[in-house]
Amino acid sequence: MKGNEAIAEAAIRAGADAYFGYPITPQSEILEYLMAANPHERTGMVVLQAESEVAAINMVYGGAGCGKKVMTSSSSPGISLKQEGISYIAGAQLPCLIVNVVRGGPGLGTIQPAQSDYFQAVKGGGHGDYHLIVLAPASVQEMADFVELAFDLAFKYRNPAMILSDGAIGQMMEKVYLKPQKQRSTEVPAWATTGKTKERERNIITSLDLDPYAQEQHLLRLQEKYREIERNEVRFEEIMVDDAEFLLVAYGTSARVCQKTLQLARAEGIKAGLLRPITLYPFPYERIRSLASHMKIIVSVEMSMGQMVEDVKLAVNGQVPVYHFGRMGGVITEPEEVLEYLKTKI
Amino acid sequence: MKGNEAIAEAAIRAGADAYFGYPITPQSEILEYLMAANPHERTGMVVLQAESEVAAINMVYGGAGCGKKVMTSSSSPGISLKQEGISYIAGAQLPCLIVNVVRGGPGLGTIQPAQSDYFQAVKGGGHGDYHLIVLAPASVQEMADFVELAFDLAFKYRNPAMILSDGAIGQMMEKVYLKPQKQRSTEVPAWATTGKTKERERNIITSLDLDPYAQEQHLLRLQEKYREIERNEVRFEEIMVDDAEFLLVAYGTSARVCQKTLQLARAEGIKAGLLRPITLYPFPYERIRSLASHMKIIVSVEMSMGQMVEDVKLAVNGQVPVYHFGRMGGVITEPEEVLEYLKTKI
Amino acid sequence: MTEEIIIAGFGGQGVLSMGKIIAYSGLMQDMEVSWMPSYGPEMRGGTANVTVIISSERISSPILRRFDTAIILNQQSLDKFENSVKPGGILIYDGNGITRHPVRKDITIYRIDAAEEASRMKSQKTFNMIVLGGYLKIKPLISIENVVKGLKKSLPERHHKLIPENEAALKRGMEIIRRLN
Amino acid sequence: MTEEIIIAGFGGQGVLSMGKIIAYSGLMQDMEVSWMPSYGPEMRGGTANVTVIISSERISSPILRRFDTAIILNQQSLDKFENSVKPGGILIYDGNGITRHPVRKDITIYRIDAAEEASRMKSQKTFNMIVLGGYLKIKPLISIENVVKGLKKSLPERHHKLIPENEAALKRGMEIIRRLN
Amino acid sequence: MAKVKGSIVVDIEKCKGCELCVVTCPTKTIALAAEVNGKGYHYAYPANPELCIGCTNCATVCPDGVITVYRMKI
Amino acid sequence: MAKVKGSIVVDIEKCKGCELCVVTCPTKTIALAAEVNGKGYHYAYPANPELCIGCTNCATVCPDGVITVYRMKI
Amino acid sequence: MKTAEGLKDIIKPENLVYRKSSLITDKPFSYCPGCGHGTTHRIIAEVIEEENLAENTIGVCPVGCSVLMYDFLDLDIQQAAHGRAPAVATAIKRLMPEKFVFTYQGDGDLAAIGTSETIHACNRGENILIVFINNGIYGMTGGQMAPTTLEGMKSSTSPYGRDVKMMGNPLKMTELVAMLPGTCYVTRQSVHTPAAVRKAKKAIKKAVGYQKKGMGTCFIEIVSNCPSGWKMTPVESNKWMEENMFAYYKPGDLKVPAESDADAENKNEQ
Amino acid sequence: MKTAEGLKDIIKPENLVYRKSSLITDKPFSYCPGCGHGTTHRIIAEVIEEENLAENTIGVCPVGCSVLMYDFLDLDIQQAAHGRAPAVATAIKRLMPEKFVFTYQGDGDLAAIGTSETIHACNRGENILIVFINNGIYGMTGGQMAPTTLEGMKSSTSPYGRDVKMMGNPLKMTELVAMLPGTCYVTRQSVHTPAAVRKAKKAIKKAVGYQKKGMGTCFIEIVSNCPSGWKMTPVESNKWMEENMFAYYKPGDLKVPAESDADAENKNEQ
Ligand SMILES: Cc1ncc(C[n+]2csc(CCOP(=O)(O)OP(=O)(O)O)c2C)c(N)n1
Ligand SMILES: Cc1ncc(C[n+]2csc(CCOP(=O)(O)OP(=O)(O)O)c2C)c(N)n1
Ligand code: SF4
Ligand code: SF4
Ligand code: SF4
Ligand code: SF4
Ligand code: SF4
Ligand code: SF4
Ligand SMILES: [Mg+2]
Ligand SMILES: [Mg+2]
Repeated sequence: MKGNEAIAEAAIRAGADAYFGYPITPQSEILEYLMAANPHERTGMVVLQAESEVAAINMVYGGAGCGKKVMTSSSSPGISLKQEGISYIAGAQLPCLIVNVVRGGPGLGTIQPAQSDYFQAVKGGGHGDYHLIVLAPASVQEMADFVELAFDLAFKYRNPAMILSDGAIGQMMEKVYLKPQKQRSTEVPAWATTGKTKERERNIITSLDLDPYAQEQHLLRLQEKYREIERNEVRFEEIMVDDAEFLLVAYGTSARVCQKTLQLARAEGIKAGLLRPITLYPFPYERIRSLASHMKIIVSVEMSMGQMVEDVKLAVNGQVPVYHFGRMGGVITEPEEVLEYLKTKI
Repeated sequence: MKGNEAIAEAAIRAGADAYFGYPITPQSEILEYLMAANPHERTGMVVLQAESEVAAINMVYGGAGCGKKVMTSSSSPGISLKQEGISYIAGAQLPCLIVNVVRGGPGLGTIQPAQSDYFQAVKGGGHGDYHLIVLAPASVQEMADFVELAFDLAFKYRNPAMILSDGAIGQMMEKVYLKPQKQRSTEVPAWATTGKTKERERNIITSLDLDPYAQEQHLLRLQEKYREIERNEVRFEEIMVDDAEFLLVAYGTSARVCQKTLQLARAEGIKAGLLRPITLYPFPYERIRSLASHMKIIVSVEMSMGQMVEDVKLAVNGQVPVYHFGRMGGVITEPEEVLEYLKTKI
Repeated sequence: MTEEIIIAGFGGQGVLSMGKIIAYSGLMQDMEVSWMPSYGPEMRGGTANVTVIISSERISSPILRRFDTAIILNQQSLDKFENSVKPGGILIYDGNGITRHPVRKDITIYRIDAAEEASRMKSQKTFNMIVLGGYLKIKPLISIENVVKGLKKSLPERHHKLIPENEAALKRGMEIIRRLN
Repeated sequence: MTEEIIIAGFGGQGVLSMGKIIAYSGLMQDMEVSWMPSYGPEMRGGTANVTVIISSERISSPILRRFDTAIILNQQSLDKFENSVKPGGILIYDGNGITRHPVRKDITIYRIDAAEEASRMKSQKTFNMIVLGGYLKIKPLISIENVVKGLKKSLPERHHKLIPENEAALKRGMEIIRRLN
Repeated sequence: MAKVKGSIVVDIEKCKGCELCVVTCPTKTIALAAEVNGKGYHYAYPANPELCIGCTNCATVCPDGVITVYRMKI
Repeated sequence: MAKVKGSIVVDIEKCKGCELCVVTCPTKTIALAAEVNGKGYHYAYPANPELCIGCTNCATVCPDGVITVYRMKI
Repeated sequence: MKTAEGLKDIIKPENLVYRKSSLITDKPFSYCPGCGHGTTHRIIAEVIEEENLAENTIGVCPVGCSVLMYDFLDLDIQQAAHGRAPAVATAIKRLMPEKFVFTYQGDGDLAAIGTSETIHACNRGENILIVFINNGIYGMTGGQMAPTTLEGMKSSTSPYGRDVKMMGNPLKMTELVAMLPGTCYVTRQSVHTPAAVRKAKKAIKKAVGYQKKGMGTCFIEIVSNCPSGWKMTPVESNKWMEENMFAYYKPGDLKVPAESDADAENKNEQ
Repeated sequence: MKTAEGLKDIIKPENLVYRKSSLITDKPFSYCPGCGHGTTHRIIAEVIEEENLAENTIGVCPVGCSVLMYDFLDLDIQQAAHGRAPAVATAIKRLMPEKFVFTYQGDGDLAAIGTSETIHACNRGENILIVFINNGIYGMTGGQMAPTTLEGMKSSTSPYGRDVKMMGNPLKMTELVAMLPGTCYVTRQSVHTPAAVRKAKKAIKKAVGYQKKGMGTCFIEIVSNCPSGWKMTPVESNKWMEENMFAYYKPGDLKVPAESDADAENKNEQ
């Protein structure tokens, strides 16, 4: 099963209520799979091809506001168009899932895989102070698994979650175990707009506060939520770090590549280890900080000009040198190249 | 003259060829001023109210592609909508000016001033690896001055430039000296699409390279350009840093506030100094790095949850503690609060 | 010399334009000025206020917590800003519609019944000029001539005929302002 | 055991689906698999290639620079991938339209004229199955039964009737492949 | 034909003095007050209450919904 | 009425064998070749060149613009 | 204030003939004096109350003067991004088809930035009601030109009057939308006179019925005023609207369902 | 290959009656065999060459199969973001009113994501030519449903056929655009037969003339095929197009300038 298809099937099985999206390579299979799988008959899930990415993300807003499990997916240019909507969703504290199957940018760029949307996903894509919960799958299995995880986290914190994947994992096929079908939830969150009954006050979904002091209070509550997420939800994987002298930090496709690099390096007696952030937000600052003291150098490997490397540096805070290595523009970094680079820095 | 009006008048005088924009508070005065000033008669400048921010930024793309001095302006939610277009402009290496008169976000937020779009402007608003040249005015005078500067830098590097202001400076009125009217340029850049003459190859404006290796080459050229900008164009202002033990780092409105804080602090014998980044990209990493060694602590003061503070930390790289202070959501930080905060950290 | 002023009232009272005139007049007198409005939907109907700074030096922050002078035009603003006047500063207010009067002892309080006076003069629009006149009587930082110059600068050409009327209002304001403590 | 394969040709030759069948067959044999296509507009008309990995262990990178086996279906791909075969690896190619033949000495080279054979068998669509048969003859990593299972999995129900024809093609491929060095 | 008599109640503090009710009243029952309400608006009130026929026109056009109308056959 | 004779030249390597010229030719001059070109397409060629009247129909519908047409009165 | 004797007798619950809907909250409308937004809010609330739909209604308000609609109507409401209300409503209705879903949008919102969302929701025939307040101006942001601003009309971004050569023609979105097979009921109304208000209310009521039957998109334009943006008194603004707006935006039905019992005479009348 | 004797005599420069335009580059079109994009490119190039406009033309290509148009036409060309070509062209034309400016857009580009830009450019009456290739599908991305996909038509996102109840009606953008006062010439053409190609070319020529006179927006829809997306041979696809697409998207002029000498019979003929 392709990574994109795994997302689609996992969404149906996770009991998603709706998908709204617009075609774009390399992730059109998500919508295509959903349309063919006819989830409306299987679970009642709504699948709609929107007229644009802007419409799609605002449909997500509407559906999420009703307390439903709603998702969209796109690739880089389409995700840029969604930024206003994403900021609204974050501001209105709505849970939802946004999938970005990243391709090379800027602009129309290329349709080949890249990791150059890290900043957009993790720092400020849209305007204002907010965070998405960002999960970075490194296998088709994780593409599937993270759908449910993302929904769970999104609802737990009333916060949009993003799966930040890339064209490689989206297009790749591997073995995947899918969970059994879950019932769509009939629970209605207390804040959802489902029609005001006499038993409760009216529910309002908004991100507006004309009074700056009220808005500041809202932001302070948001901030508190983010601190909580940062305390509770950091996820990462470590490979051969125990005796490592050289730490690679990489996520997604690059992490797969680096795993191979570890084998090559170890074969040459180079003690390399890998830390793979699974959550890009919240980022495993603490763990990297404490690992850094045992390392000689740290290399952030990303298919970009160097974005996550800033977070790695913030974590390391000057303890040891931090470098960036990676190919760009849709070129997938090869394991050998990483090793060669590493050797130049040793 | 209001800050917004200063931008508009300065644009006419700088010989801008066109403005495309869509109304949004707190910057609608830019378009309103231009419409009333009738620059079409004064200089032939085109001013058009677009049907949306998305249309406006793509008009900028079209006009910039013809080698013209073209600009747009908006405020936070509108700037989010422009992200795809901005990424295209960066990818196609077109010079232009984008003004963001920031208001509090996320979402619809508030119309009051904020500095919470720093990440969006400086890291990754749109998709892909790119940078805007980002100028942060701290006075109405600079609102005017930076228009021409931004155009000059944009054309020098074939790169979009942004003026990152906020509602306070946009709405504020102060004394401003305007330069005399400049002629609109009749020079046609060699790369501009103005009709293919027999003397040259056809010109193409695009950000597409389906071949990832070609795209990577393109990105390497971009990267080289960014390194050059980082070498040449860092701008900042220093106030009372020579004998300072406590460094405030702040831009725009916050920098004004901090200037007052300095007075209050010095009056109490606290040796505070201020570094005001004028270019947020390229950021004055080097200067802050070298100043850091003389400081006891550094406080980044921003009207946000803390965004520029990450760049300050990257600059300081662990030498001394770095803190963030600032109000949010449209509340303007007050000079006294900054001092009070500073005292808690001393 | 630095004078930091807040003018507060509600939309339609000419709060912002009074501030603008002070700022322009300051400019005419070759001073540094800053005019920073509260803006937004409040402009229609709700409260409105503006911070004006006139100074012989470069102005740092346009945003202030404490003011040398507060010019207050309705109850809500009085409640909000009375405590923002620096000790030793002054507070000027229009008594129209005020039920809870200012109480501070460490500042000088003036009252000017400009609304009343304006309706007596049958020129509602000069209300804010009367207040301004009162202020200039107390703090003669700017000469009347420069105010007139500032007026000319801030009013569109076609309204210049109104300037004499405004000048009269200024002078009237100087007459009717009275100290309360 | 890990087998890293590149299959390359041009769009329409069934490159991606051959890779898919190998992957599915590997799954049937309870192995870890990875299938990573080049994708995009090249899929229409241009070149197409796919990297398939079958392994008894967890697969790290799906992206490879060197391969155990290259299955090459046109000249362009031969030029591009001949040097990517690991020393000691194998290269299988269809001779149809090839003018510059492979030259490496440190790998084993096989030729299979599957295109010719397919048109002789009057079933163009089984072209890629003939090639696959040849490959499995050389590297019998997967049993024919599991390939058939894989086929069933990757083909839509309504095409299952074509399976016997494909099986025949597989077997024919096993017969006609020949070693060149 | 039975005669009808009407009466209106204006929520004076919420009235914005837009005058739409005044111009729409067929019997000229309503006028704007010389005084202003707390918001500063010259509010509407039944200046000639005896003329009211309870037709609800005023309440129907009132943007702020501040008029309540009663009617009685007499 | 003067007779006209035509002739076409097909840029075989660029032809994609779409057959649109074949079906549009009023004189059945064109056919697809049994062989393929470098791209693998069965290219178009004037199978019955003597029939061509130079009407340009084939060139007009050819999406790839690979047909050049000549015509002569005889 | 004079109060004629005997009036107290009239003011009794049993004589009540008009009182604002209980679905209107106590918060005073933030609209300027005389603004049609208030009147339109009122009749929407009345219809929902009369149809007993409050528990089953989700409203979507736009960015525009009516952005705070959720403060004034005692209903579950979502505030949509500028122009996107039809997309938001699409999702709500598709996920909860049994609910009554409506959007409330200004002309800048619906006919400028939201053009695409409007056209496509109508084209898909989403079972929603779109209430479109056309006041020919951007009210909220201070009176800028809207797509619907009339030729020659002044606004803060057309200070010398709209020049159609440079700024385009006033856009008749309602006419466009009426052409789409997805819409079942398209009408243009106003709320400036008692008769107009009553008709507009009837139109909303019809739309509720059509939505119940799942007949497609209902689209109700309310040609309205903006005394502040037009710089007129409320009374003047209504007069100006009748004389100028109605000439271009002709009130009346543009499309009624074939099988409906909608009054045929209604068509293009005023 | 047989070559009749005497043909060599014919193949002489003086007998040349058709050769592709010199504005077509040597790079082979990236389009699939039989695709109408190629034919349309060809006639655009021919008109520009015949009108001697190459030095004064700026083209805007979309995101869609024709994204690489700049590789095939020897003209100055800008590649616009998906759907935004009309906005891009608006700026180009306003800044260089003396140039000939055209956009070239697919149905996904123009009628889905670009709806708003299309409507508003036409409404402003921008003096540009919009060439709209309606093949009822998203060709480039692999055959997804477009707004113009016919009822019941299969695509990768309507694998069971377009269900208008769920997915909306095929959208007639050209009819919408014809209603806007900003457009001066709106026509629907095709390029599948020699006669159609010649007519389509004439339409483009007319548009060039109207643009020179500054008469407003010209909008030319080309109903076209997508053999790959439709999963048909080119010949089958043209037949299917004639039988199915033309029934819904009726070829002919929808709007011609009053003062033009456009052939009146042209209207809705074919
Ligand atoms: C993306 C975005 N662009 C612009 C704005 C600013 N804005 C707020 S309301 C508005 C227009 C309001 O006009 P209209 O829709 O006609 O509503 P009205 O106020 O007239 O009822 C605009 C442009 C915004 N909030 N968001
Ligand atoms: C913002 C954005 N969304 C989506 C895409 C993906 N995309 C590329 S082309 C296309 C549609 C192409 O269809 P059409 O416009 O009909 O052109 P055709 O290929 O059929 O000629 C889409 C959705 C994109 N590149 N950018
Ligand atoms: S109910 Fe009728 S008669 Fe009575 S005040 Fe209102 S409009 Fe006038
Ligand atoms: S219509 Fe309503 S708000 Fe207006 S004056 Fe009459 S009562 Fe007051
Ligand atoms: S020119 Fe006419 S007759 Fe000759 S081959 Fe072409 S279509 Fe046939
Ligand atoms: S129409 Fe052109 S491309 Fe198609 S077969 Fe004929 S010559 Fe070849
Ligand atoms: S600005 Fe205009 S539309 Fe907005 S509330 Fe005031 S009158 Fe109504
Ligand atoms: S996919 Fe369709 S539209 Fe695109 S080139 Fe191929 S046939 Fe033409
Ligand atoms: Mg409006
Ligand atoms: Mg298409």
